[in-house]
This record gives sequence, structure tokens and C-alpha cells, in this order.
Amino acid sequence: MIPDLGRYTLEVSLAYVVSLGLIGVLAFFYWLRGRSVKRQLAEIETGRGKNG
Amino acid sequence: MLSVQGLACARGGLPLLEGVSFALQAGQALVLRGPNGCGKTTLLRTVAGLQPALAGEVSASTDSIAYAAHADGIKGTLSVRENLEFWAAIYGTRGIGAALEQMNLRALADRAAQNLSAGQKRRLGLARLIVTGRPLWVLDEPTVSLDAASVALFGAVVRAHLAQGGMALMATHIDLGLPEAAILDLTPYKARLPEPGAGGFDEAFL
Amino acid sequence: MASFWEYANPLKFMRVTDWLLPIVAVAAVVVTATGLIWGFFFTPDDFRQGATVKIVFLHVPAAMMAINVWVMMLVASLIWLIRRHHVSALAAKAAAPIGLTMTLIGLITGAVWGQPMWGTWWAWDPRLTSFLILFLFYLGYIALWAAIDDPDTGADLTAVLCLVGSVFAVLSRYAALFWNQGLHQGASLSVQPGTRMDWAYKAPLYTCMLGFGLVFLALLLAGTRTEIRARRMKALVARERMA
Amino acid sequence: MIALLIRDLRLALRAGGGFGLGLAFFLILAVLVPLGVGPEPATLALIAPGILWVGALLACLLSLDRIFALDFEDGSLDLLATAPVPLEAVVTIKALAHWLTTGLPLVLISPVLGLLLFLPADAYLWLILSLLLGTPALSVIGTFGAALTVGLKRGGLLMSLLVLPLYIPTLVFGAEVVSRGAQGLAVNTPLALLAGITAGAVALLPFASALVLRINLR
Repeated sequence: MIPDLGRYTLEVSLAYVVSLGLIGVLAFFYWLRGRSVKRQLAEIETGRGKNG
Repeated sequence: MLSVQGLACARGGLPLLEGVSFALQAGQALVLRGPNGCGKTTLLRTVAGLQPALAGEVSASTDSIAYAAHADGIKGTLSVRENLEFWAAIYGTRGIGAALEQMNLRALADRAAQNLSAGQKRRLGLARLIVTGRPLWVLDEPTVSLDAASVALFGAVVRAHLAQGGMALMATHIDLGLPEAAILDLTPYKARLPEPGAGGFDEAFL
Repeated sequence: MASFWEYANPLKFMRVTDWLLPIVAVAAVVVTATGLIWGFFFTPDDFRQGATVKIVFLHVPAAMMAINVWVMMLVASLIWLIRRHHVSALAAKAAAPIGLTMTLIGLITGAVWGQPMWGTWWAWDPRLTSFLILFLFYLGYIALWAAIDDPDTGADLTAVLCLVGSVFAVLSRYAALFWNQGLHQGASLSVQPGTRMDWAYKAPLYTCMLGFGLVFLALLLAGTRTEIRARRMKALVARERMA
Repeated sequence: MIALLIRDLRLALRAGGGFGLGLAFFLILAVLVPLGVGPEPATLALIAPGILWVGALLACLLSLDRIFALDFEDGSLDLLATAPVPLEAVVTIKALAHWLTTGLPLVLISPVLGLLLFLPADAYLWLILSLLLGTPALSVIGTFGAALTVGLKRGGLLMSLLVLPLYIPTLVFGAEVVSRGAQGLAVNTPLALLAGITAGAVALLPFASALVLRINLR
């Protein structure tokens, strides 16, 4: 299944792992921050509703 | 003269005041009152042209305004004379002698400003206003942290300015010792914010 | 009647992206995965570069996006300065970390590729240098956003920085070219100078480029939504304090 | 306008004005480099153009935050912004004052430091000329950076991060003039490009600086 990368196995797989890892980390942080901001905003908005 | 029509201004992206209107004729003074954070400073900075108005009009050419916040823009390492001569040159007025005389600073003219007492510094700040030669003084908290004698001095200077046909627009939350000045309380002009999510354009944030 | 500028209304933007974002996100994952799997598993080795040629499917799209993101930020900054649509400024803010990541991927994959090909991890080649400089510009832009409390001031200042920075980034590019004629191959779409790239590489490469573009779009939409919410939250808190 | 220039020069030259700090930094750098690299004249001669240019650039950077920070703190900047002088002119004068107190002394002292670094004799003319042409750009670009970060806490470090990338083209062409001069090559192209960058920066950046200053004072 894994193609034979010859002498460049390390280089090529490293490039793929690091790149996908970076995009993954970035996406994860965007998701995490999005979720926490969304929740905080919801809290503030419901708080406002209660206070009038 | 200064006339302000339906002025609205904002701080930090939030509307703070709206519908503020007043007029000032030669020889008049107006004191803005109101609790801390009600927008006195913001209004003064808007009138002075430091920040744009949300709405409304200020009909005074900016050429007639001398603005002063409680920081006087005095350089400690320059002498009293150098400080005043600089502002006189910037405003294109001639002669600082009258200002020195009026503020009783003649004897201190060659002293570095950092060696002045607080009251003397205040006098230098007032002398700077006189040096600008501008008819309309826009003053933010001019008497903050001053003792009684300095407040009285301030009152006398403003009175003399008014007597020469000048105008003064001041913000304060303490007494200025200027009983003849008209007073405008800013509390009723507090901006009503739109209801959240009312569907306005950028008001969606508010 | 339905003007493009309507999408600058935060509410409308939120409504539209509410259903658009999942579609873009799924498309981004599918297209990128297709392109990368195709490139990684089903392309032949290059007769000179061997298996390292497979890095092209990451390197070129990332490098392309690194520049495109900056261009997008420039356009968004101009829109903010001229028309004062908050969504535009917030989109530029949300785009910057993506551009930074893309630049970093371009640099890292380049180093990993350069090591076996040129025998060095790093060379002060004009292209590499330009990307390093672009990386610094992204850093500065993000740092300036982070340092300013007032959202409108932040938007204004970063927009001006983006404009001025763009001019200097282009100047730096020419300075780098002038300073050192490099090792890097010229056109990004030819593996060997002089020969055109084979379709066996081109097809997955184009797929990856589209995929990276979609990844950027998905992250941009998600990030802008977050920034809009954060901006609104800030406004609500400030409002509460004033009341 | 001249009054503002005179005031800024006076302030810089009086006690606590910080005049000479950049110069001292430049000197220290030129002493430290041989200590770090070794006393080999050939090596030092090779890196001298770059070291001198990087040193000049860092020395400039060191004094940038003084351009507006002090005036911002004591309120002078508000007063200047409401005074009957265009802010673009204020910014230009401030940049000029910075150049006169930082850039020009660097240019004048650079031959001495060139001596310390065994700069080839052919290069002195080009060193002085390139610094003379390039340092105004450093001051103007730095003024933009200072205007951008004027109201910020911990603005100094951020300003370095923003300004240094903008210095790259000036540095590249400036150092290139000197090293080509040292090798006896033609310097026309980098010199023209350096002059072009300076002319462009001096002509256009004050507008951007005044714009961001207005935004920061709002």
C-alpha cells in the first residue's frame, strides 16, 4: 500500500507529516477559539436577556 | 463664535453622546458637566478636530481653536521662554512678552520647566494658551490637581480672555470658580444604543 | 438590488456562512485528500528527483497560497479603508494566521526538498529569502493586531501596515533577486528547467492547489465568524460597562 | 516648522535627550564584531560592509521610539495635531530631526569604524555615500513605525518587529553598494536603486505616518 519512496522515505514522509500537522494544528486552534468565543457570546447574550 | 448642531460622537466604536447642540458667542464660557466617562473628553476632542464626529456639525473653523488637555505639552528640559517661543512660532504669533507678564512668569523665563513648582507649571500652561492667540479655548479638566490659589488664578485668566472677546469651552467634574459660565450637563445626551440584533448595518455588533 | 456589499453586513454574512461553511469545509477536506493521496500514492518517481518530487504537491500549493493570502489581505484592507465594512477588516485579521502557516509549510517543505536536491537545508536564494521576509511581514501584522485593544483602531492601523508592507514586500523581492541569483528553479510548474511537467504530476498538483484554496476559504470563513462574534462580544461588554 | 525642528534638536541634545546613544551603540558593535569573529584582516574586510550597514540600521532603530513617545506622553502630540501645521509636515520634520541627531552622526563616524574593520580603501567613498543616501530612508521608515505604535504599551519591541522587515530593501542595496565598491565593481545600479527607495520613502511615507498618527490620536 505504502509506495516505495526509495532513499527519500524520510524526507518525503517528513514533509507530508509536518505540513498536514501544521494545517491540522491551525484548523484545531480555529475550531477551539471559535467554540469558546461562541460559548462566551452565548453566555453574554442570555445574561442580557435575563437582565432585561 | 462656535455653534455645535446635533453632534454625536463615539469612543471605542460605541456611540457615546448624541444630539448635543450648543452655541457660544464672543465673551461667553460654557462648562460641560457630567459624571466620569459620560463623554466630556470625547466631545472636546471632537470639537477640537482630533476625532471625527459620528453625526452633526461643529461650525467653528479649526483655526480658531486652541486645545489643551491636562497634560500641557511642556518640555522639562526647555526653559519657560523656549517652551513659549516654540508654541508662538507654531501658531504664528509674535511676542511672548504679554503672556509672560500676564502670568507673572517674567522672573522665571530662563528657568528650565522641570524646575518649576506645580503651580508655576500650571501658569506656564496657561501662558501657552495666551500665546496661541486663538479666540476659542477648548480645555479638558483645566483645574485638575490644582490648589485653591491656582484655581483662582485660572479663573482670572479665563475671565480676562473672555473680556477680550474670547470664548472658552471647558469640561470638568469639579468646581472651576467661574460662576458666570453657562453650564451644560451632558447626562441627558447619552446615546441610546440600538437594540442588539436590530438588523442595522454595522450596528449588528452593538 | 442584491449587491455584493450586502455580504459586508455581519448578520447577513453569518446567515450565509452558516450553511456555506460546512459545504466548503467538506469540499476542502475531500479535494485536498484526493489531491494528496493521488500525488503521494499514484504518481511515478521523477527520474532525476526520485520520490522527492512528491513534495511538490505540498510545496507549490502552500507557496501559492502564502502569496494569495497576502493579496487577499491587501484587498480586504483596502475595502475596509475605503468602504469601512467591518467584516472586511475582520476577514483580513482571520486570514493572517493562515497565511503565516502556509508560508511556514512552504519554507519547511522547501527545506526538506532542498536537502536531498541541493545538499543543503537552506540557501539564501532570492525565492527562499523572499518567503522568509514574507513570513516576517505576517508576524508583524499579526503582532500589531494582537497589541491593539480598540477594534477600529486596530483595523485601521493594520490595514495601513498591510498597504505599506505590500509595497516593501515587493521591493524586498526585487532586492533579493538583485542580491543573489539563485538555485531555485524558475517557473513553479516545471520540475526540470526546459521540460514541461507531465500531466501525471500536473493533474494531482492542480487538485492540491484547489484543495489548499478551499482549505484557506474554509478556515477564513470559520475565522471571520469567530472574529465577528468576538467583536460583538467586546461591544456588548463595553456597552454593559457604559450602562 | 523650523521652530519644531529647532525644538526637537534642542531636546535631543540636552541632558536626557538620548543623543549619542545610537552612536555609542554603533561603536560598540564595531568593537564587538572583531572580538567575536577574530582579528583576521581578510575576514573582517569581507564582512565590513555588511556589519557597518547592519550596525547603522540597528543604531537607527534604537532611538526610534523617542520620536513620538515623549511627545505623546506629555500631550504635545495632541497639541501639535490641533495646531495650525499639517501633521504630514510635523512627521517629516520629526524624521528630519531624527536623521540629524542619529543618521548624520552615523555617517560621519562610519569611516573610523571602517578603519577598525579593515574596510578596503576603495570602499570608503561608497560607504559614506551609501549611508548618506540610505539613512534618510531609515529615519522616514522608522518614523512610520513609531507613528504606528505610538499609543501602545510595550510598543518598542513591536516596533522593531514591524520596522525591520521594512528596512530590508534599504539594507540590501546599501550594503551592496559598499561591497561592490570594496571589490572595485560598478556601483551605479544599487546606488540608483538605493536613492530611488530613499526618494520614494521620503516623498510618500509621511502621508502614511500622518494617517496612522491621526488614527492613534483619535
